[in-house]
Amino acid sequence: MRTASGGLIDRNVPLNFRFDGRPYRGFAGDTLASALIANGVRLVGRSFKYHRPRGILTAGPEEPNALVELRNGARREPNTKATTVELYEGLEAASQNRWPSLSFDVLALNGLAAPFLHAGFYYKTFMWPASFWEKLYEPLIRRAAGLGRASGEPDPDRYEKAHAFCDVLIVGAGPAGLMAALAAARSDARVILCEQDFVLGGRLLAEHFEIGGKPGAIWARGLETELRSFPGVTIMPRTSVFAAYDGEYAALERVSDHLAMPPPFMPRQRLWKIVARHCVIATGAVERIIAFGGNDRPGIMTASAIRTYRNRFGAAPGKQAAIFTTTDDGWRSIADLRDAGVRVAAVVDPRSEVRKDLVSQAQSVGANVHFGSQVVQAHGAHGVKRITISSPGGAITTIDCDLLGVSGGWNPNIGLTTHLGAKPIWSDGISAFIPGELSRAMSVAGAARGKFSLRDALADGASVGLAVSEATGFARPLLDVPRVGDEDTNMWPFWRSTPTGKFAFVDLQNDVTAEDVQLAAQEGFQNTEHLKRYTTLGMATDQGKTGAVVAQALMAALTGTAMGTIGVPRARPPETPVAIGAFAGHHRGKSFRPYRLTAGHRWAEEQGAIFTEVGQWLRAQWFPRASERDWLETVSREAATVRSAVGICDVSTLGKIDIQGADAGAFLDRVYINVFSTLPVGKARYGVMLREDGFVMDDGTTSRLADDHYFMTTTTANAGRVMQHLEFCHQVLWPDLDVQMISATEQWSQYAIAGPRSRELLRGIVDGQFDISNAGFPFLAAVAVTICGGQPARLFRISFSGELAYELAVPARYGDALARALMEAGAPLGVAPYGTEALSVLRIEKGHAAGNELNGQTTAADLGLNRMMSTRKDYVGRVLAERPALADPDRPALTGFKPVDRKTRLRAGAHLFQQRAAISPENDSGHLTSVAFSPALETWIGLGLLKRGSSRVGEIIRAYDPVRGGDYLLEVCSPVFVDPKGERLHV
Amino acid sequence: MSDVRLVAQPALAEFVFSERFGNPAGPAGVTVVLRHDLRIASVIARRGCEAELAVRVERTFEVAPPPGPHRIRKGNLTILGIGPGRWMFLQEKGAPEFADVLARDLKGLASISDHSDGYAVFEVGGPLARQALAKGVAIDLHPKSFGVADAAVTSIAHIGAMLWQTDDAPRYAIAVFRSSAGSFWHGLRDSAAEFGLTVHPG
Amino acid sequence: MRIPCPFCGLRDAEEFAVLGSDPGPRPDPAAPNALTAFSDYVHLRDNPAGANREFWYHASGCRRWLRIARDTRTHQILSAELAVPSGTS
Amino acid sequence: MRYSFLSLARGALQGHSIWPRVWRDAAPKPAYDVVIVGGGGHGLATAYYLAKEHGFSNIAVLEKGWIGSGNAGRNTTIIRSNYREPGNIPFYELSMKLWEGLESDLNYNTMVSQRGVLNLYHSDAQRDAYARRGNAMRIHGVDAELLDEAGVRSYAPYLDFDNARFPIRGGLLQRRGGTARHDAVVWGYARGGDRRGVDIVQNCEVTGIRIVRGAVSGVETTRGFIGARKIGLAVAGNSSRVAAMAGLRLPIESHTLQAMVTEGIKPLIPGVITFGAGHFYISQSDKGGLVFGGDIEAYNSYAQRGNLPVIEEVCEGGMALMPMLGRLRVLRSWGGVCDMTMDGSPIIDRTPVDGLYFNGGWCYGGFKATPASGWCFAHLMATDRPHETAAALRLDRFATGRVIDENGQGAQANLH
Ligand SMILES: Cc1cc2nc3c(=O)[nH]c(=O)nc-3n(C[C@H](O)[C@H](O)[C@H](O)COP(=O)(O)OP(=O)(O)OC[C@H]3O[C@@H](n4cnc5c(N)ncnc54)[C@H](O)[C@@H]3O)c2cc1C
Ligand SMILES: NC(=O)c1ccc[n+]([C@@H]2O[C@H](COP(=O)([O-])OP(=O)(O)OC[C@H]3O[C@@H](n4cnc5c(N)ncnc54)[C@H](O)[C@@H]3O)[C@@H](O)[C@H]2O)c1
Ligand SMILES: Cc1cc2nc3c(=O)[nH]c(=O)nc-3n(C[C@H](O)[C@H](O)[C@H](O)COP(=O)(O)O)c2cc1C
Ligand SMILES: [Zn+2]
Repeated sequence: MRTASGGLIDRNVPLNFRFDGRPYRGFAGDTLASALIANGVRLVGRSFKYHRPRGILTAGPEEPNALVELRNGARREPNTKATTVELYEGLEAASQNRWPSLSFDVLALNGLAAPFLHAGFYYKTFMWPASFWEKLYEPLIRRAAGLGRASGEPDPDRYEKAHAFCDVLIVGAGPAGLMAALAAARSDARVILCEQDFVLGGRLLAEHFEIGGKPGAIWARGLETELRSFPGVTIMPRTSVFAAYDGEYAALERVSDHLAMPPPFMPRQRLWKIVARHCVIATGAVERIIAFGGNDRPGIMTASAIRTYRNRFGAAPGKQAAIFTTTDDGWRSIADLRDAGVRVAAVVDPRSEVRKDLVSQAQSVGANVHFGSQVVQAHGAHGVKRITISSPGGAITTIDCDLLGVSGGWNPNIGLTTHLGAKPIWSDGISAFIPGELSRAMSVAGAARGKFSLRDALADGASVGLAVSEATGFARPLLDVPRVGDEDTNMWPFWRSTPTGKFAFVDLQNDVTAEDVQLAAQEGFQNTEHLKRYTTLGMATDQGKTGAVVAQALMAALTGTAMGTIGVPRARPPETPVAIGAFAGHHRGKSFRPYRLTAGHRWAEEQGAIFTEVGQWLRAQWFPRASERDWLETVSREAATVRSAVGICDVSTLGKIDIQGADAGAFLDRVYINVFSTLPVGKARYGVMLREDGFVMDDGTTSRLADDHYFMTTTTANAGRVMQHLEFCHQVLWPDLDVQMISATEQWSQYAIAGPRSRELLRGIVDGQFDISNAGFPFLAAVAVTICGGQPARLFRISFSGELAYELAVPARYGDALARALMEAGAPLGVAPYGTEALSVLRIEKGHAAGNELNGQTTAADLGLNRMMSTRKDYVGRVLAERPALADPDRPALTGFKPVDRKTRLRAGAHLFQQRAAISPENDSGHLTSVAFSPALETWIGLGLLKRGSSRVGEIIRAYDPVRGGDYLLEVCSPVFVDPKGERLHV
Repeated sequence: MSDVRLVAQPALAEFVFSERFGNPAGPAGVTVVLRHDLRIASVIARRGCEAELAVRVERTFEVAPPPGPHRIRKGNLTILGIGPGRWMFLQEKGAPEFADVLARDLKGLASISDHSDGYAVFEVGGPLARQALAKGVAIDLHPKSFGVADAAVTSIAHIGAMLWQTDDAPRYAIAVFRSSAGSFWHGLRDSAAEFGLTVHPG
Repeated sequence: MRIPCPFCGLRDAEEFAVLGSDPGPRPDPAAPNALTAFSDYVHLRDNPAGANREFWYHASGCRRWLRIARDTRTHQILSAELAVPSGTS
Repeated sequence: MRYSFLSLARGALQGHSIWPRVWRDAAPKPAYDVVIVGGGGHGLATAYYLAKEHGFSNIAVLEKGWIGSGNAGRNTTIIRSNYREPGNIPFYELSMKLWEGLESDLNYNTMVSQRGVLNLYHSDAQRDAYARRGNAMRIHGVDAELLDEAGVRSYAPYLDFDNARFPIRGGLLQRRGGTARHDAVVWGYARGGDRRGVDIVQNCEVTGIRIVRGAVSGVETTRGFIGARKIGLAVAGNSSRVAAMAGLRLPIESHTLQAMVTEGIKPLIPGVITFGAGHFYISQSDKGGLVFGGDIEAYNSYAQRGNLPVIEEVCEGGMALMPMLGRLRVLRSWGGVCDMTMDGSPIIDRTPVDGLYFNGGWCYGGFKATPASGWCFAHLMATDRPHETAAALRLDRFATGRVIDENGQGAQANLH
């Protein structure tokens, strides 16, 4: 119920929302959980295994129970913790993991079958018959398991990533974090303060503490104002720091989650990568539960959550309460409940006494005080109605209540301190794990390291803040720690009631009970990690923040070991769950990876090109014409045009590396298998490079532009890797050489002009003073020219197609214009643009190796290039190319193939067998690497790697392609199908 | 011989620019100018020639090449340190012969390559420029750690880039490979959308 | 991870390509045991749990190869230097 | 105690007091015939098969922490035999067959779920490479189907077909591939070995290997010296460190592989899907979490944790492929130390030291190999001859050049 007054909500701003279709009203400043409580809603969800009714346990991200499906349609967010959802107008949420409805859930029957469904039951059954697993058992389990439902639709919202840098990062804006921030800010450091909540203050918002005479929340607001006055301070509310990585922290800013929908131009969430010279973890602590029968019933809450709902949200979670506490601060709830008009029926404390004033306060509100007592069972199907307590001497009492506050002690929030590997240590003083040894760049302050009282938290925050300022090189500023009253932090470790009763949960969401822990111990799953993996303890969406340590304590008792000796639970990023979309940012859909476009891209588009992805590049694959039936017709036409007239192809994507220096030639000799130092100026040469392990790495044409200047081309796919390799060879292997290199891929726009009429075409482009006649500019010539009336360009007479051909390069700004000029000049000659597919047809007809053959597993000899391997020099890969398996004459070698039935279509990837050999692994003798329909031969042709291929020309072999139903005969032939003597190159 | 004259196309010519993107309210938080007037050449010292090269550059341009990841400007010349013994020389309103002239001037001491066509250069300013850039740039642009005397070669949302600050407004220049200009622009546009963005195609 | 590039300063590891462990000097290709020596050089690694000598390439930066010593248990960088000291390239 | 519906019912009635320890908490004896170092899936499977198939009875598995604490306890549970190289296929197919009978063999439900593994392709070249691979599988008697785009659309309609940077053109599907419950595999083998007398010794780290005149005599451990006639190393990510105790250098580097799991959700993704244009693969656990991962960290590491860029890259791949994942939350991420070889394929072989056998180099893919690895390693240790399906997984293949490089990346461990 909503209390008449109080809280930090804005009662002037009512907000309407729906839960399971029913309308409710809350206020600005509410969370979904507080608004539900204010509306008297207790049943919120169903548990994972037994589908038990569940309510709201906590008021923060540690919540195990109150999971809902938030929003609708494509924006549906399953498993959303109602305790972290900021209420907004029109919010819609639904309960999950129940069918047909929240109050009547068929699978609640699982609860009856609980004796069968103990931890790990599935490992012991469902084994027979084997095929029933996938068909029957597993689908049943999968449907019953899981929690909420994904939308199944593309996420319509945008996500962003951003980088931030600071001297001091402070995580958590409770009293400790605020003081640390103030210290750092006053020392002039650049500070970032991240707070996951939408209001700063931490527990100050939830308690009725006073600081320096002001209510804690007001003090926090004042401090926030002061912090904002420093230009070097950035305050980030709604931002969870969720991971510590090497050298950076990751944080999630929930930019628009408190709105029905992100505003225009705003992302839903933003992933921050924060580089901080120092980090202060001031993340507070989480109150934990106690194991007793029925401790999961709606209406059972942590005592601190009750205070939060009362003090921060003006919401009373019940009418008649009982408190089960083993801490002094649990007693403090009494006053808050009284203020909220909730009757406190009883306080149950397993300790034998507490401070007098706590007792008298309890008595003053009429509560019965039960020392040395324990709650052993909570009753009530859809919410607690009664509890049974056992008192010294075995007396059993029953108490009516619709609200039970539980305080089992506090767990410091140390997750972030462990991400980089620091092991937490057990503190007997506070009966909790505290941070272990940390890196020098991280400190912990306040409740996060067990400084639980407000006074301690403030003082600790201040002193850590000051120390950090100094450590990061700033002057120590003046700082007073505000005065506050003392606060009780006494507690007694108490983990479970005796008898523990049925359904005494240690993991509420995953339905792990004290009995399961017992069973795990009995079966040998005693190590903390075995316990976890066997029972699923701590693996739910709350990561066991309120209960796992209880189970570990039970296990320690069962095995007679001290806490922490049989394993310390390991927290892992993210500290609180983070949407996959946020990690991806804008890198999705078409923006998944950047794309690269050549300067001629728009021209190609205008020509109707169909593009294909080659690495990040988009390359024109072919240029269909309206009259053409399919791509094959188009590609055949393009290839035929090159063989009969002239075609132009954008080859700008090839890697280009400018290599200069006195030793450039010597350097190339060491990276290529063949010799380049003897290449005359003005000439180009085809080169092959190996990896040091002797396999082919890449190939390409390199030209000599001057004595000390070479220009290398690489394949498109390997451009980056080759550049890196060359730099390695130079900087690491041979730093003595005078050679400089830099990528020039982007500077040049380069077109192949290929076909018998290519010279004629060029004659219309290249300026008249340049002799490009066959004699004046022979095959493999490479020179600087001018074109179109003085435009500098580079002309290479090289050919991939086997025709008379050139490549012409211009500075990229002229790339578009050059394509158009070439087309214009070629129009009378029947020019056509051709794409990568025709390029591939032409090169297959010529038996040139390309990507499918340069697959990282082939040697130069496999590709028939062994004659290029110089024996007069050392080069990368030479030695290991001599390894026995690489030098084996039986290796598959590059071979040509034609179908025996000329109409058969070949497909790359088919394996090759002797004609009459059985299909078996031993007889597998190679595969087809590349195929094409050859317009020149009017049949499909292929290249492939066939064992001893070169000596088998004329043999009929079998191509076997079962994944596409192919099985046909091939004739082995030379890989050069067209113009085997290469005469056309020289015309 | 052809009577066709080749007409230059700036990088990004394929993108249609409107004046204003993103949030239409109020003055734009981010302004972008595309620079097409820059001539760019890499200068890599020949082996063992760094000192002599510095002298020659200073004699020729009245400014020494900065030894670290720095930027220096003199007249219409900007020099960016992009690696040990490696610089990018940029000339505003430069002539096509820039690289050739450099090569002549520095002959024997450095290897020069022309990159005037290899980059698209974005100048990003406006009151919220730094906030917008923080969404992609992984280096600290706070005045305490980056200023007009600095240069960086880095990667911005998977795209390689050279970055320098042109004035204390602050305005930044970002050079990305020409082929990636479109992707870079899309990222920049999205990053600046919440602040409002105006573009001058330069 | 942040890599202290001697030229560029502290940079995100994403800007780098890492080759793996430093295999030591390239063997003499003319030595009689060259085949074994090269095979070991290319394939065998100490792979220590602790300080490891590695090659990193500042691919999206100054394009220098760095020799880096790094603790493989903590990822702490112990030292970073250019493969070729400045001024000799 | 045999596990069955009946025993489960009996347990339910008797308050579970009937369930004994799944394996004994053995203290080490002074000496064994065989000592297996490493209580991961492979070590435990080896011990199990040595006992069951080769009649050894005096075996210990020494584990430095708790069994399954290594990669066996942290992998993404994918099992498949869709390899391309003849050195790999028979081995992984043996494993697949053993998976298919594992539960009845072990009397333990390891939840082998043959839900299908689909590898997507996005270009013609990739299609051809997958065709080559699928054909190689079929030639070895392994199931493989090459789907075209329409086939993928009907198999997995929730993928992004229409707005993709790298459009999906098809995929290679192995229907017999799938997943298995990783921890259960460890526990099942442990239980099976234990019942045949294998001593499983936890918290027993091997710190030295004692070699006398070129032959092993035992291991130094944190629980004292333990004699052994034969020693089998199955320490996965720690291979180099343990092998170094015998003076061996390996063609291995250790790299972290990270994986992630989302909060549990109702069934969404039925099979296993691998993106072909980025590093991302995914399946859904029976508990409901989407389990996914991608590439290894490029740098050497023993830290069992990784960094943010790989997580981002993986999620980028996920969003590119399945934009419906956007609002699902990563619940936990973790890392494991992978023993990456220089050709990306594993090693099961003798070593130059007499009595010392090596099993490792599993890279990020050795979970699927667990049964066959145990089977073949046991065979090798028992007979001193390689098992026929593992004959190519030799240590000297790098020197001879008979490398098994599925992707042609060459001798750089972090590229495989
Ligand atoms: C995140 C991730 C995802 C993966 N996903 C898949 C997948 O989907 N499919 C797949 O097939 N594979 C996958 N793998 C790989 C697979 O998990 C491993 O290859 C496989 O588990 C290795 O074999 P193992 O089980 O024996 O190793 P481990 O479980 O690592 O066993 C080695 C054991 O040796 C112990 N040990 C080490 N040193 C010593 C010593 N000195 N003394 C005593 N004991 C020692 C370790 O503690 C460890 O328990 C993945 C790996 C990771 C990290
Ligand atoms: N009496 C007791 O036994 C006891 C025990 C524990 C805490 N307390 C009270 O708790 C307070 C301790 O002060 P404190 O400042 O240490 O803790 P706090 O709980 O007041 O503040 C911690 C803040 O950190 C935020 N936070 C936590 N994890 C975060 C993350 N990953 N990213 C961003 N923000 C995160 C929380 O939302 C919270 O606002 C005192 O008021 C004290 O009275 C008392
Ligand atoms: C297949 C699989 C499913 C997992 N599912 C969950 C899960 O639902 N919840 C969870 O907290 N962790 C889950 N984990 C992660 C484990 O909690 C743990 O992080 C992992 O086994 C590595 O152990 P470590 O983090 O202790 O190093 C899963 C791990 C695997 C391999
Ligand atoms: Zn650098």
